[in-house]
Amino acid sequence: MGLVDKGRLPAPLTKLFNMSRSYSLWVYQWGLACCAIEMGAAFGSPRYDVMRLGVIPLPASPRQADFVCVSGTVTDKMAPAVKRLWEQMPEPKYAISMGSCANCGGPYWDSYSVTKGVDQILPVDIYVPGCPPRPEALLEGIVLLQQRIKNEDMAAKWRGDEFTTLQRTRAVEAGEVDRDGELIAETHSISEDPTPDARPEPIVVGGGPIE
Amino acid sequence: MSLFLRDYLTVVWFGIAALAIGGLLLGLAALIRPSKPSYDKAIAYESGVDPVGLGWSQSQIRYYVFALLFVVFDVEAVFLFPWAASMERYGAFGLIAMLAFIVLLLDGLVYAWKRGLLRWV
Amino acid sequence: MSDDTTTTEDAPAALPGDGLREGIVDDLRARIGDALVDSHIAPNDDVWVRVTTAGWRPAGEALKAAGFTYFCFLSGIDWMPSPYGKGEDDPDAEPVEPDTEIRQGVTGGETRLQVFARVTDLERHVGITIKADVDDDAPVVDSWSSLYAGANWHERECHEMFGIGFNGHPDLRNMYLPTEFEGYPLRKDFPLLARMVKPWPGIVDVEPMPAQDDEDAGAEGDSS
Amino acid sequence: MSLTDRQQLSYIASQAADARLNVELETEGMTLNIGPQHPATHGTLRIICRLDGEQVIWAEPSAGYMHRGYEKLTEVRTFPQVTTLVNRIDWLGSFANEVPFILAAEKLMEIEAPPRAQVIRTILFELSRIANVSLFLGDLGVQMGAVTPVFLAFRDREYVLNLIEGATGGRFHPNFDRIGGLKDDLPKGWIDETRQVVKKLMQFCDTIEDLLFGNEIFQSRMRGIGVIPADIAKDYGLSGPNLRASGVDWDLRRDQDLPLAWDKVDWKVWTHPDGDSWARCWIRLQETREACKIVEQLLDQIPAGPVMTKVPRIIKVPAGEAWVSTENPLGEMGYYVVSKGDLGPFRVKIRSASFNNISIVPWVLKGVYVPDVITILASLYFILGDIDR
Amino acid sequence: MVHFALEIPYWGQSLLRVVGGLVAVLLPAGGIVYIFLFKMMSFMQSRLGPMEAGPYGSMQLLAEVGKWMQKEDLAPERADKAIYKMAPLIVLLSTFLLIVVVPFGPDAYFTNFETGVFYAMAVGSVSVLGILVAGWASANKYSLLGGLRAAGQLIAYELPMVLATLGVVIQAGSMNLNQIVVAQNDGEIFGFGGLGNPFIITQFVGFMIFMIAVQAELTQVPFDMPIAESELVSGYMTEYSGFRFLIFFIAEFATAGVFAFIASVLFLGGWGIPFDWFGWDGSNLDTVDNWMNVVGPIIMATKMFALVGVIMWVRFSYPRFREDQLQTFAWKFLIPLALLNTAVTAVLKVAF
Repeated sequence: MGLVDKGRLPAPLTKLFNMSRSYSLWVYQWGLACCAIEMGAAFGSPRYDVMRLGVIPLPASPRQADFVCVSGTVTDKMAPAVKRLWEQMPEPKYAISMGSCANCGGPYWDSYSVTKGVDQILPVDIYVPGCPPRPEALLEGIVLLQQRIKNEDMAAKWRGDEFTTLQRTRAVEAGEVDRDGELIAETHSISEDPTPDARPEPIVVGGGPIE
Repeated sequence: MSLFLRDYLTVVWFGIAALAIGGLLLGLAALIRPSKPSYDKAIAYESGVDPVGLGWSQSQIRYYVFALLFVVFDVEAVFLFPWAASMERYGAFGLIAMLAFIVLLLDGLVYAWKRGLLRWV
Repeated sequence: MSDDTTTTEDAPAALPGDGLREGIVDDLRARIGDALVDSHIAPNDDVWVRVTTAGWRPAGEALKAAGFTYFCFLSGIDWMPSPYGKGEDDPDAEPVEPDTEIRQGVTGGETRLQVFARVTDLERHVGITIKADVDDDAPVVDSWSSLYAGANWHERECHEMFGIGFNGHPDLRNMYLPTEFEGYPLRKDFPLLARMVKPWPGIVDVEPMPAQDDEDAGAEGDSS
Repeated sequence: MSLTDRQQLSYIASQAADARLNVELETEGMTLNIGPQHPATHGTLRIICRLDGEQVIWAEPSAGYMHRGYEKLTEVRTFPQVTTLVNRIDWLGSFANEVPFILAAEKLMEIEAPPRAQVIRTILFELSRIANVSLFLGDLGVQMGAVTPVFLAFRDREYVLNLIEGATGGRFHPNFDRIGGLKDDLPKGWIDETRQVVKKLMQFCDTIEDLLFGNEIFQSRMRGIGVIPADIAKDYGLSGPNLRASGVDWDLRRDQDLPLAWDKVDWKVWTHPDGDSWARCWIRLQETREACKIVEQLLDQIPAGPVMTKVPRIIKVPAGEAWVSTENPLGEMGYYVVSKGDLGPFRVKIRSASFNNISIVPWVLKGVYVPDVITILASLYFILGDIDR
Repeated sequence: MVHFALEIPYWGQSLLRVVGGLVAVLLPAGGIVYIFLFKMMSFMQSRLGPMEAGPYGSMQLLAEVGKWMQKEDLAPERADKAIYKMAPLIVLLSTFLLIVVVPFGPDAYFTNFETGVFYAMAVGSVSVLGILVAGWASANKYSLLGGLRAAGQLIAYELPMVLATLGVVIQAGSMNLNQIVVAQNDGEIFGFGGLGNPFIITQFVGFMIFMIAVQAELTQVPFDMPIAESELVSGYMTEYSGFRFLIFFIAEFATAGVFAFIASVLFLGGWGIPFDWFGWDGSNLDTVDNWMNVVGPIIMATKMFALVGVIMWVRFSYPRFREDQLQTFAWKFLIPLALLNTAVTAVLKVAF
């Protein structure tokens, strides 16, 4: 069905849903490197206490998470796992890229094993620069994310998304292609929505360039 | 309908109510939520890597012994309840009989204990 | 809570003098004979020995027998100067002729690749660094993994980073990098592609240096 | 290696005992991935277990998900730049990472930091130890389902981070050490503040000992689990509290001569004869207290004078090789620095503690239950950057 | 005394009861999540908890429901889809079936089974069935292990729970929960009836065993191995997302509330206040004033929140057991103790 993503809800209800999404952000407990400790300080330290904002750091499984904070260096070996875990989160989902390493490679910009920026593998909503950013910076990132969610147009969120994986899955269910993606019968038409990418520009905490 | 049966009918109503409220909320959610299926979403979560084998790989669950013990004890505990509810009527005779029963139960437990069946492996 | 623990109150044994380190080298020489090629002692500080490729494992066995039971690390080194430079030179400057001469470090050597390891004697408070040449064409030495269990992972790492093989190692899979990774990153001729594309500005400082007063350095601030 | 098989033997014995019951149940095992993303691996370690029921029959860590190529990168950085990098190896005790590298460089240059710098280095070193281990003590609870200790740990660790930030300007990765001394002197009032914080941290240790170590469930989960005998520990090159928990009395702060200030104060090296998970955690708790004591005593003995010796503006380290290791929060952290007289090192071999500490995992996990995998890993205490570098 | 309930037709009564049941399940669940999970846990950890959504975060629960409504509902490809989707409903069902027997006042009850205790014990374990099914159907190894652990836990803790209630039944001489309430409030301890005879005093051992078993039945720390966040990610819930997860989540706390209701009926005197104070006669419920039907639920809610507070307090403080330690604890300590408790109670009952 998906009344939300089709944009067929009355405006006050959409507003209400946006509000509830912004105040109930379950964050995936997923740390990668140094920044994970600062993220942990933001989540776990009574001084920062991210739960105040309605960010609940309970889920350990991606299936229950609303947003993920990619905190730390993404290596080439880890990248497929990062991508898969991101994919395994249910929609609607958001990503915060925390720290220089996740933004652009950081001090390891010239390393042979580091992915230069997590935005190569998943769409990032908020960049938090720093090495590592202070917990306050992450909190600001979360607040900015909440503001964005409050004014979000859900109908536009997925417009222009890549439809191939989605349709391939449906085609598998319909028995038109086999598991490896080989077409069994030419019955499926791609691209049912020609509108261009409507994904909003990412925000950088504090403005300026992302590193 | 007798009051007795009506009580049990209430249980049925409650069961239906539980399923109805759950189904209603789920249906509402189904109406609202987006659906963006993809391959990776359909793969079982295994810490971000490809799952090894099926989710139902065979493994030894060793507490079937506990299950057997449990069935024995639970059935015997059922016998204790009617006696407990009407203890005063049976008095000392019932007490001694039931104490013997409890001792037998305990004896069974001690036997299982001694045989090492109570060790979780 | 404290009854099930022990502590050592007595101070450590007097720190070893040079006689000890010379004795260690002599002892090792007595045990493995000609396999010990060279040795170097930094007085009161450290000791290096170099053994032949064939003497690598016997040397390890001898050291373990001599009391060096604590395994510290094992790794390799590529003595060839990097053909790519450091990428940190002034981009405007004249390119200097790359240095291609292979010069080994302490205790010398004959080959480009060397393995080296460090083991420690916890009783005598002394550690020793042991090096061995590795043939450039067939970089293989005997494995220490059955001798020091900890060497297992270090040898895997060394194999992955330098392409040095270890005879008798149970499992030389890649440790860090994906299996399909090509090349040996720590060899000097492995290029860092990001640097090729965009050279590091290097030590050329874009900020003007503030005037420095060496005399006052550290005198200010809070002092107890 | 006769003791290597001790656990295996006990496992076989228990198998034989169950064989009487389970003759007819011949089943294949289950392969379970713990990691790379898993709450128990604090980061991206992956442990592949083969399970029989809930018992691990074979386990193999698969590292490298956080391999960032430090050793290669140091070859293309100058000496001062390397400090920035190596800060991030053990990201919880970052100041402690700088010290051995700087000491190695100083050794090659044959200079020594002034006494004031030495003492301040030692103080900051121990503060990073406290910052590191206090988080470990909190995390220990989380690994076993007790959620509250980690919040206390984060709360009290914040004081230490504030101190480090006050002195160095960096909360996490101070990059404060310079070859020949320190970047700056201590700020005004820092010493008094440190005294108070150290008292708070001593209280925190008491709280944790009460709350966690005194808990019967905690003890039953920890005692007798994951026993590592002393000779195995030495063989695998375990270091730090993991080694001392096996009864080996070896602490690089005491047992080697470095230009740092540990010999000026009175403190104890704790060992524990058991070698189990409990011993490892208990040693760490005691070491946090010792670190507090060291800081407290050193605060009274900071000599006057400069914090920097005279070094050239552009540092060229003379050719040579040097090995310096220190007793870091996680264990023995050492740098084997080879210089050829250039601006940067020719080769740096980083001997990090967790790499060796984790290499024992396949041995120690044989025959334990799945929940014990988590406690043993927690008690071995590793940091991914320290394993993978 | 007027049986006003009898004056409305049967369907109306049933509707009223169902609505009452919904309130009795969902209101405590929401209260427990907000008061204990969000606020008490945060205060115990010197934090504040949710503050932004509404004053003091009081709208947080609404936000949660609204959010989970919009979450995508995922099922792994290999999962046994039908059972997978049914599992949360089974857990919810067990909660509703359990609330049926709880009496909230002399006439404010849903049903009045003669074998109320029996029924509660039987239905209480249905939720574990749902958990087992969820773990099995997810086709995920963490879930499978979690589900199996849940089953093992059910086996270990069902017995102590059943045996702990035996003492209460012996003392009250009835399995009817309302009769048990009356027996407590009408009773006297050595001739002193000013406090009634709440069984928590005479059956303290039974109460402790019961609460421990409840803790295990609810899979709360220290018995939360089926979820075991640091071992099995989220255990049987690992694959659940969207509203199905929320149903699990709600059911977990709702069941905590219902079990606390039952515990307060069995051991704390339930809806009653000592009958001596108002001169009510325990043998005839009609003498109890009608306003107890309103005050009773409030008393029950107070006792329930107190007991849930204890459950949650333990949950936020303790580390978790290992599976074999749990079995050992149950079989080698709790069950013999419960049997002994039964025997001693019976002997004393006959002797006095």
